[in-house]
Amino acid sequence: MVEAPIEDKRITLKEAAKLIPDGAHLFWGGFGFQRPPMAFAHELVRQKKRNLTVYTCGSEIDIDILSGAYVVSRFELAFFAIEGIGLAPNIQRRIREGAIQIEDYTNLAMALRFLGGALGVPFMPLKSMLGTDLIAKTKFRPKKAEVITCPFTGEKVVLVPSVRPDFSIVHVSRVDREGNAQIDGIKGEDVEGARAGKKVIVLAEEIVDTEFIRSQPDQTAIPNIYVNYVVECPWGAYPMMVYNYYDYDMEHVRMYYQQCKTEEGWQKYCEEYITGVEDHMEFLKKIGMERLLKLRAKKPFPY
Amino acid sequence: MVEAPIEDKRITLKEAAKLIPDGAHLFWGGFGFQRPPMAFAHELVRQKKRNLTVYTCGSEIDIDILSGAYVVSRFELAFFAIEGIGLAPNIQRRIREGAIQIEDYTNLAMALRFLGGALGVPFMPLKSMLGTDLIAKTKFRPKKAEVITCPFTGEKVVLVPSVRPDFSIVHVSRVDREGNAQIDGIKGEDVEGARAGKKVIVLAEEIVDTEFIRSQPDQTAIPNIYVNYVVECPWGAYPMMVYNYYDYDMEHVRMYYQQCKTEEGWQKYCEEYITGVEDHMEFLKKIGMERLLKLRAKKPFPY
Amino acid sequence: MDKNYAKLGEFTTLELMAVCGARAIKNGEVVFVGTGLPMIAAMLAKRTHAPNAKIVYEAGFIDSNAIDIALSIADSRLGYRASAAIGLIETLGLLLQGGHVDVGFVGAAQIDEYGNINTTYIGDFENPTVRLPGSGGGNDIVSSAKRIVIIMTHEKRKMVKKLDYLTSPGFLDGPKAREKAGLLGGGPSLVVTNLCQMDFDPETKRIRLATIHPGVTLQQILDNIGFDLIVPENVPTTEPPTYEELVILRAIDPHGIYIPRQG
Amino acid sequence: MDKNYAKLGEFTTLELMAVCGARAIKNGEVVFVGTGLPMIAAMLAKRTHAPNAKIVYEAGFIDSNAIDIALSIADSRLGYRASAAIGLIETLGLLLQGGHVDVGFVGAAQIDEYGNINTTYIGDFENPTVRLPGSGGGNDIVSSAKRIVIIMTHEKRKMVKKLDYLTSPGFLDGPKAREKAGLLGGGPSLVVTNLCQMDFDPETKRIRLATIHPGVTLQQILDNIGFDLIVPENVPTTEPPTYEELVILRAIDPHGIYIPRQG
Repeated sequence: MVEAPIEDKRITLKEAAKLIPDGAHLFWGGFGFQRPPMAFAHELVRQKKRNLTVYTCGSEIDIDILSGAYVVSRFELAFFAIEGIGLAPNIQRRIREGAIQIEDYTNLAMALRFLGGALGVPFMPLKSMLGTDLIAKTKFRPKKAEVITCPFTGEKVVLVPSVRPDFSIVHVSRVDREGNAQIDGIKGEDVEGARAGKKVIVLAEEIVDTEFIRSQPDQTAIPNIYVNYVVECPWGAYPMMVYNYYDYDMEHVRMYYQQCKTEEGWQKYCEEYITGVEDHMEFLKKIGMERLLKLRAKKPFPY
Repeated sequence: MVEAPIEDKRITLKEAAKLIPDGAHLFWGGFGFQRPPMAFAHELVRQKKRNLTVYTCGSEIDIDILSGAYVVSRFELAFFAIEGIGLAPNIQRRIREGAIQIEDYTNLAMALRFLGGALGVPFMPLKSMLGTDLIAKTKFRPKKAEVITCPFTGEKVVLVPSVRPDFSIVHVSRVDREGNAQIDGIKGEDVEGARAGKKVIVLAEEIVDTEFIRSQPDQTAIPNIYVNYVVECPWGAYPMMVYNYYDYDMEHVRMYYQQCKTEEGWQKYCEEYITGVEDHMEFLKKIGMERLLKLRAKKPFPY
Repeated sequence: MDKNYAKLGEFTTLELMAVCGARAIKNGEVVFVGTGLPMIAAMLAKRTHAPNAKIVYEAGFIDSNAIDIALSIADSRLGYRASAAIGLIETLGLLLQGGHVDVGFVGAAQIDEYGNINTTYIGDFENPTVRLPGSGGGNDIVSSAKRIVIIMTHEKRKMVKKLDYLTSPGFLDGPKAREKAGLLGGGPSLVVTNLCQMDFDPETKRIRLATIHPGVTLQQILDNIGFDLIVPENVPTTEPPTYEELVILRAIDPHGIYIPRQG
Repeated sequence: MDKNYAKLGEFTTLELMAVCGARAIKNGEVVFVGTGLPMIAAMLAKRTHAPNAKIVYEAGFIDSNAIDIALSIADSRLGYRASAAIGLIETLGLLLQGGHVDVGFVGAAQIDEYGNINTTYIGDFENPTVRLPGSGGGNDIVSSAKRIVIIMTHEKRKMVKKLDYLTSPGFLDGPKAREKAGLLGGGPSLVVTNLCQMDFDPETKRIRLATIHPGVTLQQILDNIGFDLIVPENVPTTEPPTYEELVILRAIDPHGIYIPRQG
């Protein structure tokens, strides 16, 4: 009788980013301030990736950084801003320069597009977007959405095209070496998005033993079958938050927002915190242990 | 400042069954041997309900009992049998008598029909059923499924009509008085089915304090907003199983199967275990505490 | 019951707006809100007249009982004593589009006289002056909630005859237009601004003055609006906050994150 | 490697069928199975040549490592050391229709020469002799898995020229028919019976004899089939179980629930 060797899908953050070719299409996980793949965004900037297309519901500093550094040229999304503070500063400038195009959907439409891709069907139906410019106006998709008459009820239904990006990038609570991932708290659209990608890279706050996962299989949010690569990436969403792990660093977020209002400010931020540091660990050292430890979630609160 | 009074949605099994009028349409939860609403089936038989339409993926003794007692006249489903043993004996007879009609779908089609109903859209797309009699032949639905050409890819896609039954009946692991339900182990199609019903009755192995639920909100499978009634119903799936609670009683299941091969045998079973006992508690007493306690799950196994 | 109303000068305009929002929520209702003033309004409602209101945040928090102010709709703070923490398809799809949401709160960069909303572009679609955040879940909420409360500042450039971009559907071009378009929800029912409250004429579906905030004149309202507002004969003054409401409100946001303390 | 094959009489036909099923699974593959023989076959594969095969059961158990025999596809036993326990849309929708399943195992009450399957009615659709269990997830599996293994008993009334009802799509009416119908999966690749193994001719998509079980004659096979079987010139004998396979197989089902002990 044969014991199954545990598959080891672990690679480094650098190796993970190297997998993404220029021009690739990515599902980008996290929602709002929760679990954005921030460290992965930094590494894509360090490796000077270009011309990516990013699919997401609503994202914030993470995609603003990708925009500022000219990593992404197209977005299909529903929302971007720095919530509670203001408009995302780099995206504004890059749109004015013509360096970025955005195809607008709603959050539900995007989440369903990921579900449709994951389900292997070419579209999903929904009842949003009807009667609005979200259907009437398109930027670059030849067919952005179709309104059809339901063959059963006669009512109008919108079909939105499914998405199967080249890679799905998600940042989770914990994962084992085989790629079985748990996500604490809200899942946003990561459950669907992680299943939509042709290849899936899971970044996690911590790597846990596979027996821990297998002792509670109903806690698995993303099973190993979908996952190609696993990256251990503690504090990988900083300065944003991870449920049960750490809070956001509003001081850093506000500093980012203020400084990036000008191109020079953004260049300075990028040099100081991204391109000027060797890797994610050096970034964390720059932020400083004291600051990070203060942000740890205070049980029983998840923040 | 006002403290929110906890809403109390608890009713008895008898009261819950009384809510179902003759001719009602039900989503029927559980899958295979896992968490069927068996006690609810018994009570529907005791109350002599008639002419119900039941929507489910795959069910077993529970719907065979509903068929034997002439409670259900129409099913829309994918599978019925007593797995590992044989064909469901009562359903066979009732079909031959013309007392029951079945509209056939696949398990995925039924699960998606519940998801569609829950999502408020009139259909869902899928890639099963193509080229087969599941599309070509219908029993009673004027429009069972439609094959369309995808406006984005040109490929063929099947649309199946969504289901919004009058009631959804689900048996879960635990629930609080407000209706927040947790389900251990597999969920089958209960997550979608519980959200599809116009009214939802949740039966549970145990009622827990709402603070227990609210201390771990990411464990909630069915939030209170969807739920209208809550019924405490320990051993409510016996002789089938509930993950982490108890195993099936194969001796009883085999006895049922053997005895119900004849109409007389079924009538005897029905009288002895269902109509001849006052309620679920009397049924459990008839089975006997010794027998039940032996079936309890042996931790760390969920069975 | 005699209400103990605060006097002009004892509350800020933002406080009044939050109180107006809270009063639009009935007890037991399912309320879909975002961060900012709507969150404060919903928290206030739950702590006053609507303790059994259920607050839903689109990131996945359902029946939230947050005790700390959140900066993001996905903020872990919103998970405190929630019924459930799931995801976007749950909240925007199953709960909202599934027909369970009574009232949704949204903001607007522009609205027109039918309550249509723009949160996407200012200026030309091809060469916009400002690119706004986009729909997010806004279009989903306005499409499918039974009624909608819009909270925004009252400015001529924001209340326009023609939107630069129609992000979320009010009554579109008038009566029956929502039904014809296939929309599920009831459409906008209330607009709360810093000057007044407005509702919608049931016949024409056009926006109509409902109450004027204490200390504000009709002329101020008309001077700051870019479309023809329906003005009924007798427009009452907006019911001011009670002292109780103010005390609770200030306890909700003690650091003045969304409602800065009066200067 | 020299294989240590068991001799005729040392194994039962059901044991041979389980071994044939196991050998159809490659290491690392995602395998969709039901209860009964396919479950035993998949468990045997995992304990012999395919330790990293991932067994999926449609009720929601993914990458199961069950150590006890399950009677239901939703049996809690299947949750033992699984990667995940979720639900039907996960397994049949996201995993299977999503394109992640390499091989699916199904049974059949009837098949025709193109590998089309009936598990719904015997007799007339309006007045059937027997109402079978129906598709369950069978049609979903046969529609979308990359390849399909059918396990069934070899009887004339089961291998028919025309099905009473077409539940699950083989190659429909021949080459390119699956593609024309819009189906995603690769279709049937192997039929394991108590007499032989059959595969499908790549040109005509018709069923073809592949191997004959030890002790069985070609005539027996032809006598028990209701359609024209393609018989190649040299048909090898089915590779018998090894002693190692038999020992492991008997340990998997020690009480003979699905594979009764030799009488």
